[in-house]
Amino acid sequence: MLEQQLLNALTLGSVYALFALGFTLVFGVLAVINLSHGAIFMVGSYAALWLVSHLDAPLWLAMLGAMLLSGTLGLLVDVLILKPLRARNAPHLTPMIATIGVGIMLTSAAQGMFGAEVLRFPEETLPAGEFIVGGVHVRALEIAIVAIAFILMAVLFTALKRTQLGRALRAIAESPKAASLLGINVEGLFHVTSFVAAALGGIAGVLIGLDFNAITPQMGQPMLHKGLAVIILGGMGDIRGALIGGLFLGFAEVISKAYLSSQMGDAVAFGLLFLILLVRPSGLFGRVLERKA
Amino acid sequence: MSVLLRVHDLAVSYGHIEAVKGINFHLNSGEITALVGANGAGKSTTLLALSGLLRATRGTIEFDGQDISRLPAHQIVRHGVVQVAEGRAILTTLTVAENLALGAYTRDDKAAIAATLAEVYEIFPRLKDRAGQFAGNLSGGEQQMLAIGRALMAKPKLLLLDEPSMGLAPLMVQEIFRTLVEINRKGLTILLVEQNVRQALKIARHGYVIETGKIVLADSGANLLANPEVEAAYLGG
Amino acid sequence: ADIKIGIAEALTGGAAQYGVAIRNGFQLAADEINAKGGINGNKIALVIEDEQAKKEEGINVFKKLIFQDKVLMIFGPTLSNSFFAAGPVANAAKTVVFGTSVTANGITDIGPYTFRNSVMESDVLPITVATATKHYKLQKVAVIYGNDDAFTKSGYDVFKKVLEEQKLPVTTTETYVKGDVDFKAQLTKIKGSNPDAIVCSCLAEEAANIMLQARGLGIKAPFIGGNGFNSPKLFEISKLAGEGTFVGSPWSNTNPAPANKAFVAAYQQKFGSEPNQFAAQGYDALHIAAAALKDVKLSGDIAADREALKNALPKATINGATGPFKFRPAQTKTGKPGGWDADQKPFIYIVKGGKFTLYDSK
Amino acid sequence: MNTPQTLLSIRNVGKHFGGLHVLQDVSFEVPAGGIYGLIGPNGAGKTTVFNLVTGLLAPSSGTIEFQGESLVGLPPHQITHRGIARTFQNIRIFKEMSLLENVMIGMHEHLKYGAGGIFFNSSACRAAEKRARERAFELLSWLGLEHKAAMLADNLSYGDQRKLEFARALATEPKLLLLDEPVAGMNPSEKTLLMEEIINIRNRGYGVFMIEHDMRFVMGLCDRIAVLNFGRIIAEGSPDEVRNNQEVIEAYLGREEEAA
Amino acid sequence: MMEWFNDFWSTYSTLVFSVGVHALLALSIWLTLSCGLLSLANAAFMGIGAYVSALLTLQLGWSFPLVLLTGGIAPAVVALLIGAPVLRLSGVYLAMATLAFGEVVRITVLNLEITGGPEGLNGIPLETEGWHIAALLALTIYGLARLRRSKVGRAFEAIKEDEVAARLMGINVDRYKLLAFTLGSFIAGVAGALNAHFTFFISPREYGFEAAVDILTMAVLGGISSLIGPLLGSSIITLLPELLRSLHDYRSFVNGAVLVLVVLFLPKGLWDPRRFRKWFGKAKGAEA
Ligand SMILES: Nc1ncnc2c1ncn2[C@@H]1O[C@H](COP(=O)(O)OP(=O)(O)OP(=O)(O)O)[C@@H](O)[C@H]1O
Ligand SMILES: Nc1ncnc2c1ncn2[C@@H]1O[C@H](COP(=O)(O)OP(=O)(O)OP(=O)(O)O)[C@@H](O)[C@H]1O
Ligand SMILES: CC(C)C[C@H](N)C(=O)O
Ligand SMILES: [Mg+2]
Ligand SMILES: [Mg+2]
Repeated sequence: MLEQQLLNALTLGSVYALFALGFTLVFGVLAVINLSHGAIFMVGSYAALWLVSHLDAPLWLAMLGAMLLSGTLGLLVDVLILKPLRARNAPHLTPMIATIGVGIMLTSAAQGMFGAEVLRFPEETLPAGEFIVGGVHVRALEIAIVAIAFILMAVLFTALKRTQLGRALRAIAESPKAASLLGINVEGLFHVTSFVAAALGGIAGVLIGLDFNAITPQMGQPMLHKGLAVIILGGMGDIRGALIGGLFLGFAEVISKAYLSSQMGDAVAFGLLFLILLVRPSGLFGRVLERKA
Repeated sequence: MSVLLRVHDLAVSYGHIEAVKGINFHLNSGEITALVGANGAGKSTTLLALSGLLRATRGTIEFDGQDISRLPAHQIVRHGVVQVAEGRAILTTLTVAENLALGAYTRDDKAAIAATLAEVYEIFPRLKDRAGQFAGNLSGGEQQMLAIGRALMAKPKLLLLDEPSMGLAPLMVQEIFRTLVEINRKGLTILLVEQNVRQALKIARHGYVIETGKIVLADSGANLLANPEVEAAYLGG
Repeated sequence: ADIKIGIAEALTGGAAQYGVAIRNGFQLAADEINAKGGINGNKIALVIEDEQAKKEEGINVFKKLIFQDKVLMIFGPTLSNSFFAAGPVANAAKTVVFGTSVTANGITDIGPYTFRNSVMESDVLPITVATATKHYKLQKVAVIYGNDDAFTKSGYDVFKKVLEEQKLPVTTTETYVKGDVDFKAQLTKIKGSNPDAIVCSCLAEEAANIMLQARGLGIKAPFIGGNGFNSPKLFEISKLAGEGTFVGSPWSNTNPAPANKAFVAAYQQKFGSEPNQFAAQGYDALHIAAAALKDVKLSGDIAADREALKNALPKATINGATGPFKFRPAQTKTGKPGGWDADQKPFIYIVKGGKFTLYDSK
Repeated sequence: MNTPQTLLSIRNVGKHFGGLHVLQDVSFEVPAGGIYGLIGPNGAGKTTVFNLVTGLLAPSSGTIEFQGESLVGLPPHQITHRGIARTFQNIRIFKEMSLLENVMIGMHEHLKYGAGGIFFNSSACRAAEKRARERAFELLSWLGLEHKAAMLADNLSYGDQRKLEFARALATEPKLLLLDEPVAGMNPSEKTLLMEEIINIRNRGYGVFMIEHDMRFVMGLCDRIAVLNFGRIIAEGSPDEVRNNQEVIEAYLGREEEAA
Repeated sequence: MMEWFNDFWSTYSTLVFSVGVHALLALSIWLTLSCGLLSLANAAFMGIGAYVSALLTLQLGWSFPLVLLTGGIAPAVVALLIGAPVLRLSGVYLAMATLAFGEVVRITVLNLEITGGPEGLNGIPLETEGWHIAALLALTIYGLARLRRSKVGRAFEAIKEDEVAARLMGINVDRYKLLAFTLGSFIAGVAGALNAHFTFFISPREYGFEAAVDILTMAVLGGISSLIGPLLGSSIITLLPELLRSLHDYRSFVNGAVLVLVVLFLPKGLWDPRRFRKWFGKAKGAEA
């Protein structure tokens, strides 16, 4: 059973990581805890579902559409709400509150359009295929999720680590003013980041919607909570952190469910997070500046 | 001598306090110009307006024949106007090398960038020693070197310096002024805001004296240096 | 005059998928009753409010309905949690409060003005489990339930007692919490314990996934479900995964009784979707109230009318979408006078070909 | 070894960050009632010395004593309570507070009233607050900032921010005042003014220990000067001794400065 | 007229009570925020207060004042215990650690026998009266207003702006942080106790992540530069859904939209003294 549980942990961890990816990107660059990320994730799910069931779109096209729609939403949130807030020198918690409002709007709009009941992807859209390797049951969808999580992470990581763009984003994250003095188009990069992050949220919504099989207007809410834990654990804005944090949470949960008690899954996960923060106050990958004065 | 930058009737306010009250001045291409004045006179405010971080409430800023007073900061940098800001604006969570690399954000010729980097390291060997360290952990003077070095990385047409000698050791101050003269000789136009008025006026072709938001004196550097009023107010007798 | 009846259901928020269906049931019933000329000539006017499945909101809505809209009685709220908060308000104001979906123990302990037509799990599960045990010759079962929800937890408590009484050993008991995206850890453990069946006290959204993921892990054991499984949609989608599942319910869409057929058809026509048990119970509940109101002379004095309704309601019986219905007095723990619970015999269904089929025990 | 005249004594202090040795075997003594200077090239470790003395960093080795008592291991606020105050090289005033409040923060420890006093607005509490406000005004006017007392500190120009930081440090009523480049960013006439203030402070019996790159200022003010280079003390003595030390000239002063 | 009032009060008393309790909660988080601490443990503290007080009422039949007091003390003791390690964290990391703590509390309550697990505690007698809430709220406001104007308030503000500089001004930063945290937890606990005794029922679900975020929203929406902000914010957040009730299906959409618009046009919160001042001076020029 151990092998199966490890696989379970890997998938769950990847699911968390996938969600956290866009979340941490916005956090890292815009320094905003975007609490509408859960709702944007949900929109991704519904968008793909609609494309599949109303337009008979193939899954890959539906994914693309979902990314486009949620990305656009993210961009709109940035242009219409976050940008004016930046221009007005809003205190740092204000944008977060605005995104709560956005989340509420999107959730109730989704309920208005699709109803409150649980929806599912038609069975034939699910990537078929199931293997048994050494007693371990593996579904194609799970492989897809793990693979996509790792690939996206790797792409994003190298894009940000090795390039001028990555440095620019980190510069913006620290000080938009200083960055603009270097010729960095701060607003432009904020927009791009918002789009990409939301699009990542959208694709996460599709994949998890496929896997979890229960699409509801509220589906983003619990993910938000876990996602927040993941990005903090990983260290804010750190792409690697999102993956490691996600996997960590996944493993902590699965292992404690499997070997302690399933009652304790979340308690163990959050208890560990709590303890880790006490030991590493900036998360696993958070960078610490020592200089005091 | 052509005019590189012409400022006409520039006014800047913080809320309803007008810190710069309609000033006129110009910078000749290839020259060092000094802007001096007491604390709170409006020097930094002027520079911030030039680089687009503050919006002018009135007036125009013409750079190379083009009005840049409405452009966002990052586009002004692309025009070649680069500022070393007061308080340095270094990126503390990035390493020294990363800060320098970002200085060249608007350029893309890799070889040329590497050459500039070598030059900067030559001027400030200390930065090379500390290349991998978080900029936030640098000493005050090292941060100042980084700020200047980073501005040079952009290969600017016009360099705006806000108190570059602040926090530098005497030897280093001499070094900085020597460097400024040198890069100016290679054709770079410089606007220098300094509290080290004597040194600044020594190397400046022209100088402006600003008091409570207004320009009260404009003359050649040498004349200002000899001016008894300036002597009394800024050179400390 | 119109008879004002308050409906307080969760129309938005986490329980909206139930609340909306329940509201639909009420609207359907009200339309039917009014189309037939109302009750003794009085039309029913529903005052519908959203209680968002939040307890304060439940209380606020109840107070608004009672004191401002001056409704004769209130149906709702959707979840037991909200009922525990809002119920006492109505009871104290001497106004009938009638739950149609609340199955937790102790709901009708609140007082003599509390009613429900939702059948308690303790009335359903013993029969479900016994039937399944016999059918599958079960030796041992595993249990999984949601442990952060009043309804799934109290369902589990009943299951636990029933399994003890029927001497069916439990291989392992697993839990999950609302919003969990993945049950494979628990299911893997269950698989390792090798049960003959899996007993599941879950809400519909998790149930489907639990079944699907169980099959994904190669678990062959059938499921035994509680109240939360009573959604035909669930099995449509989980198709073969849910095959062989046993559920007990006062209602099924395939129940051929004419009252039910008429209900299902009318619902589908009006809302363009299939009804579920919760809609059926809402629909029946209004008919039960209507039956009681036939015998009540409305005086126009709201306090007197509310009292009269409270006295008439326990005697009401109907034969509705959920079959024959009558009330029975609640057995309160304290011995104080309580309200009224449903006295209804559940049907046992087995899922075949993705559909509920009435179980035939021969 | 500890003569009563020694206020602060630093002995064999070393400090490293990972493999980077910033201070090595640094020893010197700051006498009471004088002005002591610490100079040296950028990155020599001067600010680090201040950080060690004020408890923001812990020394890797060596001892630091103030009035004969060890400071090592004490939290910063207790070091302040013992009578050491400082200003920062990168100004750190409370920007969202008024100038007056900034200075009153410095008096925190000297406001003696408790929870009851706060809640019931006792006369003791009112009186203490009033006295503190007056004293704060006094300090502000000393530095020529009294007319800006109600302004937010953020709106001050750089030079004024330095002065405010100065007033705030004095408000803690220190026995020893550590100044990290107090005149950086000031023009010569302001420097002259500040020089007078510092002499004033010294005359009132405070000890002053400062880091400064302005040689006219340092040489004109300090009784004794220590010179740090690459984390080591390379010279210590009177301004004249230091000024003429060949090593100091090469590492720090340069030759032109002599002429300037 | 009298009858109208009676009806009004019968209908809306709970709402008014909720405004008061939410105001207390908003003030409790304001207190920590005023010290620069983004602590989201207040929902959990409220829950501890609610459970402890409800259990004392139900099981031991303690008198209400005593129950309220204990409802505040219990979370304060917990805050004291976790304060020292937790308060070394800053910013979002503190937020997350406190959220995680809240989660652990919630799950513990969920799995305890005595708390009724997920089914919560029901049948809690109605003890809270309007004047209780009014009096405690008034006392809290008064106390916090005094605190703000004292050296303690100044110390909080200094810590919020620059912890290192505050330390060097002789302020025992750790102690003051702990004070803010503990006092905040006390207020939140009392709020929880009050709430438990007019809603008949409590369950673990009410004290989770969403509640924590709600409390923060109230304070930030109102503006945290003064005490009035949290009061305004909690009133709006509590009353808005009621005011929008007639919109039915569009209610929560509009609710969300209002939240966005308020924040957009009043980014520093509803109550922003500096904005008021600006309205009277002429505003010209802006930072780019
Ligand atoms: N952010 C601000 N808000 C309000 N007023 C400001 C702000 N920044 C500067 N000021 C005011 O504007 C005036 C000019 O300030 P500025 O910083 O330009 O002076 P400066 O000449 O650079 O002085 P210094 O030599 O001290 O750096 C000063 O009176 C100052 O108080
Ligand atoms: N936390 C740290 N981590 C790594 N290096 C550090 C740290 N703090 C300081 N340093 C290094 O220690 C050296 C000494 O720094 P310090 O600030 O004491 O210099 P300083 O003498 O005050 O210089 P300046 O005159 O430029 O202010 C510098 O080279 C700096 O880069
Ligand atoms: C809608 C239903 C799932 C509600 C559930 N029976 C309860 O009592 O809470
Ligand atoms: Mg300046
Ligand atoms: Mg220094």
